[in-house]
Amino acid sequence: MTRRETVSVAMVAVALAILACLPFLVDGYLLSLAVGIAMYTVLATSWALFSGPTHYISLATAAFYGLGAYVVAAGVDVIPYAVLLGLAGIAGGVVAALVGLATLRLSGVYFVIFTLGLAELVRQIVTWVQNNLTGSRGMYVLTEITERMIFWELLALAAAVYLIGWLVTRSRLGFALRIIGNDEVVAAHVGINSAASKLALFVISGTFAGTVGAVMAPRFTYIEPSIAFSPELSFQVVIMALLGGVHRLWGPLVGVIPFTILWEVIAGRFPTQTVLLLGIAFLLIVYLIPNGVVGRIESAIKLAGRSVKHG
Amino acid sequence: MNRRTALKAVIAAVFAGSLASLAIGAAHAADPIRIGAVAPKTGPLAAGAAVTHWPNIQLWAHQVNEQGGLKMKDGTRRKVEIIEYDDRTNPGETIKAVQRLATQDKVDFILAPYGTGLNLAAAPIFAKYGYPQITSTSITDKTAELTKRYPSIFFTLGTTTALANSVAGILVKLHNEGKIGNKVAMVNVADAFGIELAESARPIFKDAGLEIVFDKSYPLGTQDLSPIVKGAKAANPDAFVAWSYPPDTFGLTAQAKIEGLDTKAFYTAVATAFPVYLAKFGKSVNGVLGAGGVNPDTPAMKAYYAAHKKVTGKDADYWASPVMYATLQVLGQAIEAVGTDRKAVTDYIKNATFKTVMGPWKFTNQSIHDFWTVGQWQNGTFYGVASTGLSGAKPVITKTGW
Amino acid sequence: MDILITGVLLGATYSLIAMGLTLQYGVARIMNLANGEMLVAGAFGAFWVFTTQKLSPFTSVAFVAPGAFVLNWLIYRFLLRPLVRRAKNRGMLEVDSILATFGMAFAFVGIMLLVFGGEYFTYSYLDEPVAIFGSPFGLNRVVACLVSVALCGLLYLGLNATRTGMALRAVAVDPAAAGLVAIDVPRMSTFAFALGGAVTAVGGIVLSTFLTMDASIGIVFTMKALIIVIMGGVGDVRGAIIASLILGLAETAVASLIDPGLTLAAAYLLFLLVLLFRPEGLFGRRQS
Amino acid sequence: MAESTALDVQGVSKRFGGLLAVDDLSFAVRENEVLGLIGPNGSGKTTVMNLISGLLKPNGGEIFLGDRKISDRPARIIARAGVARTFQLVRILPSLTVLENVIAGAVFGHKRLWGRAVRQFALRQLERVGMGHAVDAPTASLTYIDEKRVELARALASDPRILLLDEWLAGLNPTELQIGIDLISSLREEGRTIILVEHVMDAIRSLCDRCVVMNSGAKIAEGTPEQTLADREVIRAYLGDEHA
Repeated sequence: MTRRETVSVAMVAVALAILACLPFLVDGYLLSLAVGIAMYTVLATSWALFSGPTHYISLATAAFYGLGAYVVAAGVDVIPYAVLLGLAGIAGGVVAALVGLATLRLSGVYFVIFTLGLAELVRQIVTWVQNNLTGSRGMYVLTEITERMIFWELLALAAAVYLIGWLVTRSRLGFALRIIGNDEVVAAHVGINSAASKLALFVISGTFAGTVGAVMAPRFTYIEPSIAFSPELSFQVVIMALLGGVHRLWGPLVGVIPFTILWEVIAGRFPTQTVLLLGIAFLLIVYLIPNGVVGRIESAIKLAGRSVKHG
Repeated sequence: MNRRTALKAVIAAVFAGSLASLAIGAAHAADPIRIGAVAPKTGPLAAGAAVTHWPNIQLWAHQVNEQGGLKMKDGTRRKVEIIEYDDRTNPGETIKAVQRLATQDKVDFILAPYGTGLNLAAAPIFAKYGYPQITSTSITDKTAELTKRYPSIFFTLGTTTALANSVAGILVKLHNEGKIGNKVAMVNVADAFGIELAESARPIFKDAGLEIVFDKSYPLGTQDLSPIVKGAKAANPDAFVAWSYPPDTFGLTAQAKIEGLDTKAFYTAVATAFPVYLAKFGKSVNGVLGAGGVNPDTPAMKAYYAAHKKVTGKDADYWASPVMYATLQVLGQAIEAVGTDRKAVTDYIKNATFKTVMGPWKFTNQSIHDFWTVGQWQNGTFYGVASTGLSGAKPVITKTGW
Repeated sequence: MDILITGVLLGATYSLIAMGLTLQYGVARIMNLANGEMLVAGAFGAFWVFTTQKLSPFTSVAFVAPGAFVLNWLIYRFLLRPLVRRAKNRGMLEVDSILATFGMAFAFVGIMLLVFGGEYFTYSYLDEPVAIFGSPFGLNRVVACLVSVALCGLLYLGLNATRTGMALRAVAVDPAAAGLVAIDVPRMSTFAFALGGAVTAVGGIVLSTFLTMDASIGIVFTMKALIIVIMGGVGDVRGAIIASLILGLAETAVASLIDPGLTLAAAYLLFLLVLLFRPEGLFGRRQS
Repeated sequence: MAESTALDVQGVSKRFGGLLAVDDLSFAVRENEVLGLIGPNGSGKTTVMNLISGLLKPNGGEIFLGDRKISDRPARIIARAGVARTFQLVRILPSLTVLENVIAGAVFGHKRLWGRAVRQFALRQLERVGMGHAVDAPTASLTYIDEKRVELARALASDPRILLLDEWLAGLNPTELQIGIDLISSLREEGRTIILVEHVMDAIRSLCDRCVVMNSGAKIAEGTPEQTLADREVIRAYLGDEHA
């Protein structure tokens, strides 16, 4: 580890420790806002781990997330919750692996649309199984888990996602993915197994999304397919990550925070025109901040650096 | 200012403004009683909420304020102010909005959200802040467990078992009277609601001596229901029961008409009681059974339907609409009796008897146990034909063709 | 036989949903996620005409089609063309257009809520049975099928027998090369996008005669259309029609023979299989 | 000098739709040999390179690396077996630095280094191709010639047994050309086997032990540069009938 890396790791650890104290300071609405931010941070960051270097836009987040929530709903009365979290992660990872094996050779828009359809396919299969085989009556998740605990779980997941992300960036795998993102032909010609590399990252992001779904399930109390597998979630994750910037590990975070706050302000201020204004705000972001917040920040730094030199 | 700095300024202003508005909220507790409302205005449940949920809030607030407000114990009158949020049919948003209402807007009361899932998602938050949650659109069999867990939640619309029981009861009655055979074709939408009802219904139908000759589910959002209806028809049933959601309730009915699925008992669940159902199918709905029902002949109910039409410009439905309105009456009467102390209001609701459009309401174990379960279109009105202890049920008729 | 006819009717419905997007994506290269909203808007037009003016819903074509054409023209001209210019390659354009049209979808839902309200809108028109080979089918669905056939036929003829159509196809195959042979590519793209929007809106009119809709339901149609367009092969009208028919037949067969609960699962599975074995779509050209 | 066969191409064909780009082509490359693959534009040379490196799969025939069959293996396996290449249209990884571009060659393939070692190794390759001055430069600042050098450094970074150079010398000025030729011969001194696709005749004459001449996908001549370039068939293929 270089000195700079040690410093950043220490800073991240301190930041996490401070955040972990948050539930003692704020409560209620602000806490639930924090839960939202933490959830989207984990989802968007793990999404970007895969999509940033490979440029594959995955809309399958909701599939893994919903699966995780369903694992909890199905097992909450018989299996300890902690085990369920693990199972949900595994379920997300396994489905991601299966899907990845089948689809990672698709490129561009085909992959996008396929993953969008995947969320629907998983949802259809899950409800059909529930309807015809398991026959459980409504999916209730009645636990003693409080919002505070959910926040801490998400924070731990965020720490894990950053740790894994950091390790991946430093590893051969991360380097391989950057090459793949640049030129798959070159990647193959320097000996990279691009399918396996992409698959590894896709599985990581699927595992995280599944676990997040399981963490959030107790918050919903009652799990419905249309809610657990909402395509809106997938889109929001993509948008937040792209808004922030996917080429830095911390990029999605700087997308999630302003986006969530903006969303909240619109929802709070204009309850009857929320959707219209969300759409317009979203369009403004796409048109005015095309390279994401990170891009803005970095070009600002570059600009500042240049003016210092010249000044 | 060049374009880039202008852009930066705009972004900075937006975020500064956002933070400021988050922090300030709206803290002034003025004269009116502030009441929060969270329900879908967009998303899959928005259309249902637009029929059953939002118009009643509008109607009730209008009526209360027209009278000068709620008459408080001390003789003053306080108007009501409604603060609305759209949860986009997303339970995460529902939770956040309820918390926002409780801790940022600091409203006096919060109306229960719309639908079973969203209500249950919000239940822990209502309980945490001690807001009474008088649900009007959630049906669950877990009432006992939920009311024990959440001391301020109230259920009014019924249970899935009761719904399934009543349908069985009606079919058995018609069968015993020799009007129909005992063969039932049952279909359900593969969503939580439909799955739960179908699950409840299977043993109940069986125990009641009904034979299920066709039993299939279909996915939410199926665009062509004709294979379902064809399949049901091929099984040659005496009765057709669909645990359906709004778009497919319309679709199944239309398809049954086309295919000539002419059972003497024809039941579709949610949205059969919607005025638009009658508007769409006209006279041919006569005899169609559906979830809910009302007794529209009471003076209170007549006044309610008239007022609903006058104030909102829309017709109320014949199931959850008046129930929703009744929950608002309960809240209003409780506030008038004990003021805006939420604990007192909750206790009052648990114990008092209320005069509502649905008749007198008295909660036991935080639930209303007398509710309409099955209604039937008879001459342009959706009458309650079965209930769990309410009076005024019309005798059920058999359906004669489309 | 029943399955065949029901499947074809459903397939025709699907082709109405997907035809517009085929043009928009195939020629203008815009993966338009706001496509479903345009369909719903068209359906609203028909609903309005039927309920307030007591006219046949099909008369709404008179204002829905030109309205949608102009609206989509403006959208492409002022909102999407800047993205096309900004994009360095096709991948970037795809990402940008997905994001932008997603935002538009939101905005459209919001506008429709303001204008039409949030309730279900459904009405009965031509929902009487007609017998085909002795089995009853909804007249409105049969009419929809005929409209679909007519529309597809017109489009096919238009694309294959007119100068403009030829230019459109050229742009669909290779925008750069089309530019070299003096085809005004931006103009053709705008035209294709606007035409696609109009076709989608007309599809909405026809569908409204037998489907129940509300302001938020557009995404359902968008998803279906995306699947069909990708399955059929990008920018190929024939492919989209065949894919629609296959989907319609497959869904009907699964619903009738196996389990209606699995229809959508089967549709997605079929889509997956097509993508795996012919990633370029049924009629697509393999990219070199 | 070892006379064993490094690479053996046996009856390989490649078809693109109706076009037969490579038609039943056979040739062998001996260890430590420089083989020139020449022929007019469109004769299928680059396709042959692509078939060897695994970018394309042949429709018929087989390719052996030593005694190992590689024609049914993916490019990454062939790369790991020790085949590296440059591309006719240079493929630089634009979002990586120059050094990272070279490191890429030494991590996943025939050579598998990581950490400090790979940096050192890659630096040496860059110096070798004369790019030691631009280690941390962004690739956007490179000239076309520099890009070619970086690409060669990347190929060298895998320590290849067989190096495929696809018109690597094209576009160099006379001074650069001489440096390039010297560089390639020094690679050969190290014991590498090299296959060149080239149009620069001076380079072919001074570098190649043997040449394979292609026209319309088929081999029309094989032998030393002097022999093949004097061959009537070859002259006809290049210049047309009246010159033959």
